[in-house]
Amino acid sequence: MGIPVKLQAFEGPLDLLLHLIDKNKVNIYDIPIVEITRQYLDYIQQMEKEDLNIMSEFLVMAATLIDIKSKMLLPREVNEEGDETDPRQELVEKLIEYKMYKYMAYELKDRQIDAEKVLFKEPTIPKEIEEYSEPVNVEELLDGLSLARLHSIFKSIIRKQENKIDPIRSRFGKIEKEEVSLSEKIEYIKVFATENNKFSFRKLLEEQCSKMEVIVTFLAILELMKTGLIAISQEKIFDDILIITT
Amino acid sequence: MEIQKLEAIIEAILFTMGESVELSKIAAAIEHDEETTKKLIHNMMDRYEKEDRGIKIVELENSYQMCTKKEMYEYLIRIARQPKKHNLSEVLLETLSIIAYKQPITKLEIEKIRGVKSDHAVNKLVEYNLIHELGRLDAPGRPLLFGTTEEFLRAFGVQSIDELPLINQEQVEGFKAEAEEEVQLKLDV
Amino acid sequence: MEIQKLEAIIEAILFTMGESVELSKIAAAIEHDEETTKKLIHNMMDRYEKEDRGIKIVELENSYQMCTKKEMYEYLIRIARQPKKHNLSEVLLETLSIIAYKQPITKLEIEKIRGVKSDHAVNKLVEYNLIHELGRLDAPGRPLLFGTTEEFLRAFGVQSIDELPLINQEQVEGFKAEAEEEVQLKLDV
Repeated sequence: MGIPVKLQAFEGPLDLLLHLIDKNKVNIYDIPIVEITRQYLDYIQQMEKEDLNIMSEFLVMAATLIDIKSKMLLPREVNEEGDETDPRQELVEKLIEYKMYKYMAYELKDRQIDAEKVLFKEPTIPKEIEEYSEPVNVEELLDGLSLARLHSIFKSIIRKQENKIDPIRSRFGKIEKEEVSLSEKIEYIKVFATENNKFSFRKLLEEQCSKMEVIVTFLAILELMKTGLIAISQEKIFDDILIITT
Repeated sequence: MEIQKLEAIIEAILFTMGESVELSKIAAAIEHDEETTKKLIHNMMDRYEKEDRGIKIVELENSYQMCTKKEMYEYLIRIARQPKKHNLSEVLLETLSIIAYKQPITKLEIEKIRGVKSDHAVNKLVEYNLIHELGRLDAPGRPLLFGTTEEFLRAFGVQSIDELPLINQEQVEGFKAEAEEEVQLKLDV
Repeated sequence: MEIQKLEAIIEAILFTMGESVELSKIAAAIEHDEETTKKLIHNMMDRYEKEDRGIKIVELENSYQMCTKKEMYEYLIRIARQPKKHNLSEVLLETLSIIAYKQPITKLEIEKIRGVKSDHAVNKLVEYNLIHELGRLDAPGRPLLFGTTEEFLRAFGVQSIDELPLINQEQVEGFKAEAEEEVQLKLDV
């Protein structure tokens, strides 16, 4: 049996299958699986293979048909009640359900044609009525809301807000700003060192206001030591470090 | 209050609002219980239908709306704007009929019945306001559930989803009977 | 065509158009001359007026319009005011709690805390008379400051906003004391 020259567009594998069943004038409950499978495969071979997604759905059905075809060749399976099961049954049920909805779709279409002839009207609410608004009853509005509940809502918002602040990133932010430049700090310590011949490292740090400044100050001291501008001495471990201008 | 007065109020409400008005609201406005109000409205519906009137009242899932009779269409269209038409392709109609009969339904279930992906169809129907999300299914992935809208009822002239053409079971039986007949014919031959 | 049918068409036209429709257009739609059409409409007007109807037809410079009778307004107001069931959504509650505990507060600060634009929520709360403007912050742009209203305090039985956070603290303390007492009692027994 040939395939119509002009390929119809089918909505899906079930649609195509129903078409083939109709065209062959066979009973949906007794699908000649071999013949239908052959025609089905012929059809998808002629399909334009442009859309793999659509294609794959048709191929899944082809696989199902072939599966049924092979099962038909084997002795019939028997269910718990001892009845023979038809390998086509599941497919038949699916097809019938699908056919039913297709039929409903036509029914709906008919109804729509009628329903479209009915016209409605836009609201024409007189101004006086539209502008009328009921005064808000605060008591009623807050009914069931306790202060404790309000407070717990507030607390949970604050908690949420705190959680939103990423501790690591927020520190990155401060580094990016580079409020304290190393070269400026070195200049600052140089001036400080010429003014004070001998000074306490701890005291110097105490004058720094932010953690960042402390770190940069420390780096500046290391840098100045390297260049030999200053020397440091510490008597015992954990003792204050003395900085001496050389 | 006399019945005539009450009916006049209902008429005024439905006329003014234009859109569908819930039974409960109408009942509250006329200060009667819903049952009485419903009876009143149904009385009016019958009378509008019988009398030579250009308008009628339709019921939409416990709401009421005033509209023109469809016999008026050919005259109205000479003046009034064409109501917005949803040009529904076969795919959309098929998908819509599945949703209408099986609601609430997930996209996956629709796809199972149709045997094809249905994202596009579902999205289009939502866009046309013929279906909407009804919530989520209490299952893994919490998929969205879809159902038809009031606009669907209006667009297809259906009072409520229970009143949809043909009940599934009967239709299935019909198909079966048809099939059996065919089989019988074959056997007879 | 029978008069009844013509009247039905006119009714449907005036209904669906909602606004005023020129006599000439109506005449064209029912395929009759203007004089006849006018007579028909005036007949309808009389009948609508006499009968207990909620709607009527008015003439406006050779145009006609369907509208509700004035006597219906009080009932229409009942419908109009029904849908506005005020309630506090989660968003509103959140915003309200921030304002209650952080007042006086600017919209910008609220948005900083919530992390989202809050115009709508703030406006709604003002509309609901739960918060009001307290003045302006002495800062660039002089932004508005918001705080809770007296109605808000009254609804919670609080004298002043100072009591708000405290009450809670006290409550917690109170619970603690109570609990401790109980423990003590048990120990004493």
